[in-house]
Amino acid sequence: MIRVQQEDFDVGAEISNFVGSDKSIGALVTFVGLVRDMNDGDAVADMTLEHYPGMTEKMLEQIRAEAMERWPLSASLIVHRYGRLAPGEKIVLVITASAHRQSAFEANEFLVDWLKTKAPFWKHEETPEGARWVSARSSDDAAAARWARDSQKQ
Amino acid sequence: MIRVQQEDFDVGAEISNFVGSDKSIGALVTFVGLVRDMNDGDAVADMTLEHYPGMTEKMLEQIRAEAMERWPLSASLIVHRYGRLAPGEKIVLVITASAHRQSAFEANEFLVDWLKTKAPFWKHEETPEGARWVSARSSDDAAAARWARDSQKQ
Amino acid sequence: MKILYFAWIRTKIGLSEEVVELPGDVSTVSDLLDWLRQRGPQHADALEDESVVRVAVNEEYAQLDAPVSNADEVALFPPVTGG
Amino acid sequence: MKILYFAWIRTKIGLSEEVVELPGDVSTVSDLLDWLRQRGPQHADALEDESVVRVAVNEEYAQLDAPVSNADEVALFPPVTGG
Repeated sequence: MIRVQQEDFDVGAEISNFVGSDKSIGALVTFVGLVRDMNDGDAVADMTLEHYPGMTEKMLEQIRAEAMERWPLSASLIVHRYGRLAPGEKIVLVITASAHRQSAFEANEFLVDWLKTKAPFWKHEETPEGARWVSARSSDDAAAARWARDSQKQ
Repeated sequence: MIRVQQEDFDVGAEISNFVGSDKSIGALVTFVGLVRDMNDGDAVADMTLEHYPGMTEKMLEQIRAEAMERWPLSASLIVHRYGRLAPGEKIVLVITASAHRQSAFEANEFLVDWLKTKAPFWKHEETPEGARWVSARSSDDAAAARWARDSQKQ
Repeated sequence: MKILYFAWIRTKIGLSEEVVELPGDVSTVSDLLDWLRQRGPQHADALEDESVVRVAVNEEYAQLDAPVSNADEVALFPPVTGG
Repeated sequence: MKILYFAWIRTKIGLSEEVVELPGDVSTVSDLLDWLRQRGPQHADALEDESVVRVAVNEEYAQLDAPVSNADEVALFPPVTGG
């Protein structure tokens, strides 16, 4: 499942709902991304996440389906927030579950790397130096490139 | 921190306590290992985890310290249960947090691989074919070997 | 055609979306970018460096040679920074 | 010396721990295993295949050539299966 929402999420509740009564799960990996109070050497007072409603949901569902096809996952969940967020607040949640840990870890990293480089979200942060749009990192592109397949372009 | 305990743990509460008021955390990775209702092709009715009290805590603390030294982690937590566990129950929790995701993912996989191959726990499971001690997997040894350093033996 | 702008492309152009009627010689994403740059100095500035402009046609990423028509929804935005 | 047994080594020997007085010629883990195998058929059976016996001396993993003395706590167990 995927969700794009303004409100916060409860990691414990999401995991419980996610596992449910599925007793075939041996390994569950959770990634939570949080707003840091420092970025590129400057204090961050507040952040606003802009997104492209419609395309965001479509892209998240596509990539989730690709992860389910590439790894033997029992289930996977992506929740991504938008709007105004303070340092310490949660931004994104990715949960992957599988019978064995390797698939759960790999699929989770794949989804997070993908989110960082393809999901249509943009961070705007307020610092003592003024407000600014966060720049994309080439290290994120490099991380995402690990998962490229011949059968897929871009 | 590390804990070895018989009782269940609450993942959401553990994450909240863990993050606390630390706003330097950008990425938090959580691994939960669960009892599966199938293993090596047989239904598992119940499992008992035996451990070596004293050595277990000592080894977990050692490896946690090693992870903290090898990766720039804000914090890390290992909780491992022992005793009788039914399918679907949680066995182990590993949380790692860092400013950036790569360290949090790598350190988490390192700790889980290590737990599987070095922490003194033994699984005994009850199946329709009778009770049996679970055998160690050579794939777990291979996974752990990824993290070997020249400065370290075994 | 409906065009959406996001992040600093939106703030530089000063619009979050606009509806335009394409001239007949605009048939690809590349043509569209050339045409938009001629609409005014803000468009020209925001779209100057194509290496930092990402394009989606009907909510899917598209390359410069992708076809576009008046029936499409096109979005222009900088490299994403979510996650 | 206090010796602890775990998992199927414990069930094969039928003891979870025992306290023994080492003879003077037992000075390494390897000597200890040889000596234990002579204590009876259950010990011999449980410790027969050294490739599946792991050893800890005073709660730290130890190799076959590690020194042991009567003051040590030694644990013998199969490859671990936690996590």
